[in-house]
Amino acid sequence: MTIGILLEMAQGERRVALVPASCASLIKAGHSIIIQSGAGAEAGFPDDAYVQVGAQVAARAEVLAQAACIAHVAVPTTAEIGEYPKGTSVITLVYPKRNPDTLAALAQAGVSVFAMDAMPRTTRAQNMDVLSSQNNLAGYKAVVVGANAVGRIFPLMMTAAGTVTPVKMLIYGAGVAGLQAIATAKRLGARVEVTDIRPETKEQVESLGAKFIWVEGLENVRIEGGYVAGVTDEILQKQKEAVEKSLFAADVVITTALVAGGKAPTLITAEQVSKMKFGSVIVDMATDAGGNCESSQHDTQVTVGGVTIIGGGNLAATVPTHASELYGKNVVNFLAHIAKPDGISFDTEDEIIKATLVVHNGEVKV
Amino acid sequence: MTIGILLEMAQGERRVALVPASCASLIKAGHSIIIQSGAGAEAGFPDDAYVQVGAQVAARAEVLAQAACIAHVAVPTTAEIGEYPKGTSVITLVYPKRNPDTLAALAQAGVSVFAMDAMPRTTRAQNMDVLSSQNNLAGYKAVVVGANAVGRIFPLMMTAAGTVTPVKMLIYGAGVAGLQAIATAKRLGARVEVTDIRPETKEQVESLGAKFIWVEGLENVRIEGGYVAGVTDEILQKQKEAVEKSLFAADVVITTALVAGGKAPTLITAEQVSKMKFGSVIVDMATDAGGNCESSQHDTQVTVGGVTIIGGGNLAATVPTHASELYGKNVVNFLAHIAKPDGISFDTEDEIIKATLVVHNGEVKV
Amino acid sequence: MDASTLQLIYLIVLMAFLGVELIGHVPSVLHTPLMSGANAIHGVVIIGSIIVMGHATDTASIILGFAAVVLGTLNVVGGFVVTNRMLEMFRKKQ
Amino acid sequence: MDASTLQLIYLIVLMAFLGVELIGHVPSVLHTPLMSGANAIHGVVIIGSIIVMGHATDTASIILGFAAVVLGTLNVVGGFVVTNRMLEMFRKKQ
Amino acid sequence: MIETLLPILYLVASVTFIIGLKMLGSPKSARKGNLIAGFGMCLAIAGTILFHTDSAGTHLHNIPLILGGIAVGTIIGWMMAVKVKMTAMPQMVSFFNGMGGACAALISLMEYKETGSVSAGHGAATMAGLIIGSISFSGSIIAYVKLEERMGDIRFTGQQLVNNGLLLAVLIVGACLALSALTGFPLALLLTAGALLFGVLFVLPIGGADMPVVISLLNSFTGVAAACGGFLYNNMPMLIGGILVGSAGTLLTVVMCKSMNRSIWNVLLGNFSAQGAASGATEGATGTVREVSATDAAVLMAYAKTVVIVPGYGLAVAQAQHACHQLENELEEKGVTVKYAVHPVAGRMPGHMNVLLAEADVSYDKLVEMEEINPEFPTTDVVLVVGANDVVNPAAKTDTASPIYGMPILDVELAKQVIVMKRSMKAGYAGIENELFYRPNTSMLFGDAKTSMSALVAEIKLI
Amino acid sequence: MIETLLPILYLVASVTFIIGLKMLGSPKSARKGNLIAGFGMCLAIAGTILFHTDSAGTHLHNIPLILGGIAVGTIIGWMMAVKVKMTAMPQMVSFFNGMGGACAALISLMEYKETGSVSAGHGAATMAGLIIGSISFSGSIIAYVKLEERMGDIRFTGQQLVNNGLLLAVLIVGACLALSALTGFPLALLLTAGALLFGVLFVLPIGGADMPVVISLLNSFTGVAAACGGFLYNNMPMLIGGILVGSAGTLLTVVMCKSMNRSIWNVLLGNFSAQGAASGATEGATGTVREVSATDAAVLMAYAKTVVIVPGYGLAVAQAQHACHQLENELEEKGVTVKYAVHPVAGRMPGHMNVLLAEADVSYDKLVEMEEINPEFPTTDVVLVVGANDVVNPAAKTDTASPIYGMPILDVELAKQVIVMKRSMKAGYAGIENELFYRPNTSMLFGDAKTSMSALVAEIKLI
Ligand SMILES: NC(=O)c1ccc[n+]([C@@H]2O[C@H](COP(=O)([O-])OP(=O)(O)OC[C@H]3O[C@@H](n4cnc5c(N)ncnc54)[C@H](OP(=O)(O)O)[C@@H]3O)[C@@H](O)[C@H]2O)c1
Ligand SMILES: NC(=O)c1ccc[n+]([C@@H]2O[C@H](COP(=O)([O-])OP(=O)(O)OC[C@H]3O[C@@H](n4cnc5c(N)ncnc54)[C@H](OP(=O)(O)O)[C@@H]3O)[C@@H](O)[C@H]2O)c1
Ligand SMILES: NC(=O)c1ccc[n+]([C@@H]2O[C@H](COP(=O)([O-])OP(=O)(O)OC[C@H]3O[C@@H](n4cnc5c(N)ncnc54)[C@H](O)[C@@H]3O)[C@@H](O)[C@H]2O)c1
Ligand SMILES: NC(=O)c1ccc[n+]([C@@H]2O[C@H](COP(=O)([O-])OP(=O)(O)OC[C@H]3O[C@@H](n4cnc5c(N)ncnc54)[C@H](O)[C@@H]3O)[C@@H](O)[C@H]2O)c1
Repeated sequence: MTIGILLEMAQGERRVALVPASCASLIKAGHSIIIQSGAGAEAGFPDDAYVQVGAQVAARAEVLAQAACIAHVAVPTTAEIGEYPKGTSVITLVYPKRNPDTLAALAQAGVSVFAMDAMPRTTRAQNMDVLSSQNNLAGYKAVVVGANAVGRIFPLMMTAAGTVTPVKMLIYGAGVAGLQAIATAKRLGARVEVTDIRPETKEQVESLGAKFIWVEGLENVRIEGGYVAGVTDEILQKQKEAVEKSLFAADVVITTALVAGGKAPTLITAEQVSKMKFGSVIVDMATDAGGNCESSQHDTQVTVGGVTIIGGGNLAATVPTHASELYGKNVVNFLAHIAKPDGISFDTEDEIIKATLVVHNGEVKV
Repeated sequence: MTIGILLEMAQGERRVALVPASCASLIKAGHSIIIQSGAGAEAGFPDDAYVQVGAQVAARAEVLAQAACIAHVAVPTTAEIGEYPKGTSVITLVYPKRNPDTLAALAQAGVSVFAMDAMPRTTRAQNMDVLSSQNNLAGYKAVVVGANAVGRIFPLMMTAAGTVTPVKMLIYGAGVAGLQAIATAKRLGARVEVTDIRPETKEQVESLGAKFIWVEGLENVRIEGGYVAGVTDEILQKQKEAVEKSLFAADVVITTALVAGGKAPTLITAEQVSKMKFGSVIVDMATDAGGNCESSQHDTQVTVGGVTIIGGGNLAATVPTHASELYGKNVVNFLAHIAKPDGISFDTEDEIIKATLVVHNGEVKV
Repeated sequence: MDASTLQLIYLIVLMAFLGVELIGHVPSVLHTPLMSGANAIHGVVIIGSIIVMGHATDTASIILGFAAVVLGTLNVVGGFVVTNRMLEMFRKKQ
Repeated sequence: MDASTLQLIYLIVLMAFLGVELIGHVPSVLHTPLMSGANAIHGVVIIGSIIVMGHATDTASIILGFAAVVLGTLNVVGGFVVTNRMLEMFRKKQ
Repeated sequence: MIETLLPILYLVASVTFIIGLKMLGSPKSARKGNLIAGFGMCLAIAGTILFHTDSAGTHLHNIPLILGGIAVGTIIGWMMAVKVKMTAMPQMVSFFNGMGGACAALISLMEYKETGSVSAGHGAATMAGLIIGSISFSGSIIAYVKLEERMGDIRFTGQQLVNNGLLLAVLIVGACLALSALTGFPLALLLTAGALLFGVLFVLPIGGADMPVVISLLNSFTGVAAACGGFLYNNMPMLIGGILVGSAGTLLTVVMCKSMNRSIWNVLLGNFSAQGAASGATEGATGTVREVSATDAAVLMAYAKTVVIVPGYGLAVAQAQHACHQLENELEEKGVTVKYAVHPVAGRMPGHMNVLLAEADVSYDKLVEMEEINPEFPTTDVVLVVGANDVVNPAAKTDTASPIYGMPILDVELAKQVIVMKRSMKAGYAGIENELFYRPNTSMLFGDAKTSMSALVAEIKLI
Repeated sequence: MIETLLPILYLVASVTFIIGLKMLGSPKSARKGNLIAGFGMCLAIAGTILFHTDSAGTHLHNIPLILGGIAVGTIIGWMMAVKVKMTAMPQMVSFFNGMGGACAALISLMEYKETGSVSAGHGAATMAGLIIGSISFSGSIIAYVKLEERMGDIRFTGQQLVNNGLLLAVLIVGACLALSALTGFPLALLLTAGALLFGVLFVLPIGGADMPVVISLLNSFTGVAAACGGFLYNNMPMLIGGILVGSAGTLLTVVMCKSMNRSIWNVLLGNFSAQGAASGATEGATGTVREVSATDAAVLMAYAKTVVIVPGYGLAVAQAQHACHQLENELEEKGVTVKYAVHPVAGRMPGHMNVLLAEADVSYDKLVEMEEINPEFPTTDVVLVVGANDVVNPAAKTDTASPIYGMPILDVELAKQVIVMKRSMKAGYAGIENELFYRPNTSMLFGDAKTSMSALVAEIKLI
């Protein structure tokens, strides 16, 4: 099967769906690769590198014409959807719950779409799980972005010119991104506090040396498939109160809280922002899903009353080299599961195909 | 004595010469403080905080009129020099060797200037040593800036989507900034190699867990007062050869090399840059002194053949809260040494005054 | 109590202390080899059988004595060899 | 060699082993207290002086014996008390 | 001259026993200690044959027969000892111990036949040797047979009563014979039979897992029996060797019980109660779980060539990374090659193990990816699994119904020895049983990983 | 009944000696061990007075006088022992040891006076007790006087020759008397004089720093002398106690020499050569440097209430931060409060110590700034300086000529005990001597900081 790679057209997207190493694996598995010239450049992979592993470098139109399957990263833009020849399979991020319009457009274009982000969070599917691989990098990067923006250094230092106190950090959400953010912030020497509403995260947070802010009644939160099932407003209110002291003392705040693909919960109100420390920084990683902070704006930085709020929806794209490497590996593993050299299987008996195949035969499946 | 603090006018300067805590110490020592409204805002210290410790907040003109001594951070701009009333003492960074014109202008303005950067690097003067306190922060920040710019994450990670290899970092110069950069990069998980031409830095570098690149003949380099005395071109050439392999493999390069206040040595040529890894990043911390990298530009970021080169001359100013705290403490210690409540001593018998008093009685002293 | 018996009692008490002192802190992997080594040492009972055999005159005694010597030897030889084999694993790696 | 002497020799050899075994791994801060404690123990020589004194009849012997008892007691009492004082520092903190 | 040679040889032999036993207590010197004691034994035997005289000064007779007996014993003993499989060692020890007991009993029997009971002391020694030797013999043989698995545990109601009665009878008859209140060789034979029977009944009900303790106890019995012989013949090496083994063996028995967290009484008598069979090994759904002590684990690792550490989420929970790095250092100092096998999904976030190990300053070069380390397991001596579970669960390869089926795992079960550190038999993230824990080459080191790790480090330092 | 009571009391006493000595070997049990041995001693003394009979069955005479003697000895001994200053303990031990030696010598003398030499064995024991007791007495007294600093080292040419000659003469005369080749009480008195003189000459040339070794040696001598008494009277506690002290004392002497890195011969005879005075204490420009072993340092810290660790550049060079954190943990487990005093310029870059300690996961709360910790030093039990030098140099406060004059430093010298870990006496960054190292409350633990630190941790675990 010919797999095509295109230059990503979404704003700020620097990743590429397959890096040379992943192309090599696919070619070994019997597929052929055609890539738009310059598609990997922003991620640090020049055309040469692709040619070396046996991929064919071509113009965009050529790629679109030849590829039976297109490996893609960002949610396809309207322009991109318009280009796809009918019958093409597209493997990409879609976030079906948040982007019904995109889905409809894709269905209309007559393509089959596999949503990498809809991968089941099972042990078996772990090596195809792009949410894990990308959020992990994003969690790291959120700390770096915060460290870059705040007017302080992270670690404690006792020097001849006095003692520099360590940065106080508050992290909302200890999922994949949150945990990596904890680890990175601890490495840099910050004092880290964390809140989440899944009770089992307490142990995980502590296993990384951070402090978990316990909320009364947390033990009753129900979990389904790794995601929070039903969160009462009461508990969210209690959480808000429990973390307020830490929030107002924090120098850097990172929010990562999501609820199973839907709209992100609002965890920091504008009123709370106004009471935060002068000079503090919030990195809101949930802006793609509406944001955890009321004052945050998607992909831009705003300053409100001395507090800098950074909308970091797509931080993985800012470490494109590693992000593409991991994304590519996920795609390779996924293709190994769903495709043979002669084509892709759309057998929805398979749990993984069932979960990811969101558009097929002109129909939206979710 | 009335000490004045002005809003810094140099471009990109976000620090303030005295923070509220330092003002409190000075007031306790019998001085009075007058500060331009908003002078501390960028550094995270609103006017309120100054008022609370007993400082007087006023308009710029008022401060200039009342202060017998002005505590300042950045090298004074022409505009600033023009404002100083004759006879005022100015405590500031000057870098006399690099800025003869500024010195001349200051002398002409009839002010007395203490260059904080000319502080002797003795044990006694350590708590007034702004080069140490500021370069230390800058060294930390250089790594953060590098981490923010590079398309990779620093640590090794073995994940379900494959292994992410750690960033390779090369650091030129293991002075105060270089050592802190090593420590920070190690914390984030990078593999760090270091080059310096003072042989004793080998042990210091290794004490931080990094690898020192030994250069043949290094043991013969002479040191005077902590600075390199005579470096032959031969050894510089040998160094260039010894580090080349590491340079071409590096993902992030930080250069901090200075030679006793003068022009920084050129350590990375444009030709070498062209051979560096696609996607790598150079943070040149010596651009204030001409830069260690031929292709770097002061305070801006350029990309040359896939290599991003960041001119980071004044990185301490990007962590203004902590930087101002430490600078302020240095100034307080310095004033404790040179000033009584009734005024400043210009007694050049004193080693510290002799070294720092660069302009006095209309004369340039260096 | 005569001096000799008294001394014997002291000897026995001291031996008991010494035995306990000697074992002191033994890692438990060595429990079995140690037991086996001790087993070999009490094979010293063979000396008794040799003496008995050496003084035996009637056939019954000779047969019994011979049996005792054989059994004692089994204890000694088997004990030391088995112990040695068990201790093979502690041979230093080269 | 008679049985009693033989046993005495064994006794002495075993004692020597036991003494060495007992000291084994002693931290060097304990060297002085240990020496002092051992010093007190050999004060047991006082028993000899008591026996001698108990059988003494002529004045010279009585005087010498008395001296021996006093000296021996000094050894015993001084030894134990000094040792005890030295060991004060190892009293557990409360 | 000649007559002082034997006492000297005997003294030397006695000293070698002491030194040998001492050296057997440390892994470093144990082999040498065994050889030294063996050498002393040869001296004592040769000396006896060459120089022994009775009070009248006559040398030993029947020398050819004696040498013949020794030759026969040597050949049989040697053959048995070198042929036995490593796994069958304990029963072999038991067997040889029984031989020693029988020998002691025979000596006493012959002594009684020849001289009867000369004095209370002499009689007591004779009877003690006879009774203890007999019990040791028959008990050891039963232990041997049980360990060979040719016999199960036999218990019947009133067993304890029968045992106690028999023992009492044996002791009373023995005392009477010793004090010459009763006399006669047939009675002595009856006594022997009674003692033999007691030995059998004593060991019969005790479970297989407790056998090592029983053997150790019978071992110290034989020591005492040998000492009785020493008393009879005023023979110092027998006395010294016997008592030494008697006291050391008793301590060893107590220590063995302690390391099983039980009292000696519980081991010997606990079998009569229903739950008696509980011991170091636990029967689980899938088989038997073996526990290992920190000391044993330490010795295993210290004498290994290669050790692979498999960190998991438990390492993070216990915050044992620093202790783990220290273990690595200690092992490397002992010449062991140590690597870490990092599974891609170990822990609870990508790179969790990397974060921890970096914090503890473990060199990147020591971390090996799953694909690279898997082929190395068959040649690995010891794998130390630290709080990992799912990532080493063989079910992922075999059990299609398992939720982790298809996930590549670390094939630790191929290594010679696997030591698993965790707090309990509880499941990991995936919530499934792990068959690895029941494998014959796996042993569990239960407890918080940090505590266990520190214990390991301390033990390794002592080796 | 009564006549078996004494042997039992004696046996108990002997056993208490063994147990007491054993317990004296560990800090945890030492006090108890001393009390136990003391208790046994009381039993033995009381038993002797009450129950002792000679072969004829007569009890002891002169009981009032005996009790009087004991009373006198007790009062004097007690007074001396409780009054002596802690620093004068070693000479006190020496004094009491001398008393024991004198006692043994007196017994032998009286025995010889009463009975002469009955047999070779008896004579040998008598003479050995006389000679060894006398040497021990006079030697101990000289050691006592020297430690009280009332006498210096006295050496003259040919001293060794004189000593050896005298010793030979004493031994020959002693042997002759023992074998009855010579007889006569005056000769015995002469022999005593000779032995006393030898004791004096033997100790005279040995340097003050080596006195503990000499005292330990003389201590084991007295033990042997006491054992001779035991042999004379067939008295088991004397024999047991004496030999026990003789063997343990000899080992202790050897161990003490070893911990000074010297052989016992070097200590005893080395004084005749010029460099003989070298010992654990080194004379430096500014005074004497005391070394401390890891074991001692460990005990000091484990029994402290508060320990403050002062890290310096050496910690970084040695990469000892992980081991240091472990030390902290071990100490805290023992109930010791541990803090880190971080000097603002320790290391080679601002925050150097913070970076290291954070890497080792030391809690931020344990790091204390200079201004805060300085007032706490006077109440600190032990300060452990790890590879720091300039930052604890008191010259910064006092010596205006010093390049570091005026720099605020950590006032560690105010603590009760300071232990300094470094590799040598070399200077730090500022290149200047550090007077702290010569203070009386400072001791040096030389070696690479990581190695020393690991040794400390291992030792503390054993306590
Ligand atoms: N890496 C990721 O990105 C990621 C993310 C989410 C989920 N997961 C899943 O997490 C699992 C990871 O496997 P794993 O083997 O690392 O962990 P695991 O299967 O969860 O097992 C961890 C084991 O550690 C033991 N443990 C916990 N605390 C301990 C302590 N203080 N001391 C000693 N042992 C302790 C537990 O047993 P005891 O209770 O008996 O002590 C437990 O069985 C996989 O199933 C993976 O799919 C991974
Ligand atoms: N913090 C800063 O920003 C900065 C910057 C530049 C200079 N300085 C200066 O550096 C000094 C810092 O004081 P400091 O007390 O930390 O250090 P220091 O005075 O330099 O002393 C360090 C000591 O550590 C010992 N050492 C070195 N390696 C060792 C090892 N492997 N194991 C054990 N000991 C070892 C050395 O003694 P041996 O050789 O005998 O082992 C040395 O005396 C001050 O003078 C300060 O002014 C500080
Ligand atoms: N089976 C596997 O091997 C596997 C692989 C990857 C992830 N997972 C699991 O999937 C789950 C989801 O991880 P994710 O990172 O994708 O989560 P996510 O991105 O959906 O959410 C991030 C975090 O925000 C938290 N959150 C939601 N509401 C919150 C609130 N009001 N306040 C604070 N925090 C709030 C969530 O609990 C979660 O921890 C986790 O349990 C993770 O361990 C499992
Ligand atoms: N006495 C004190 O307590 C004290 C206080 C602060 C600093 N110092 C010392 O002052 C000295 C200077 O420190 P700094 O940070 O201000 O130095 P710097 O900023 O002047 O120079 C930075 C580093 O660049 C290095 N360098 C110069 N030429 C180079 C080349 N060709 N290649 C590679 N490296 C090159 C220098 O050796 C130095 O290490 C150091 O020794 C420092 O320890 C001492």
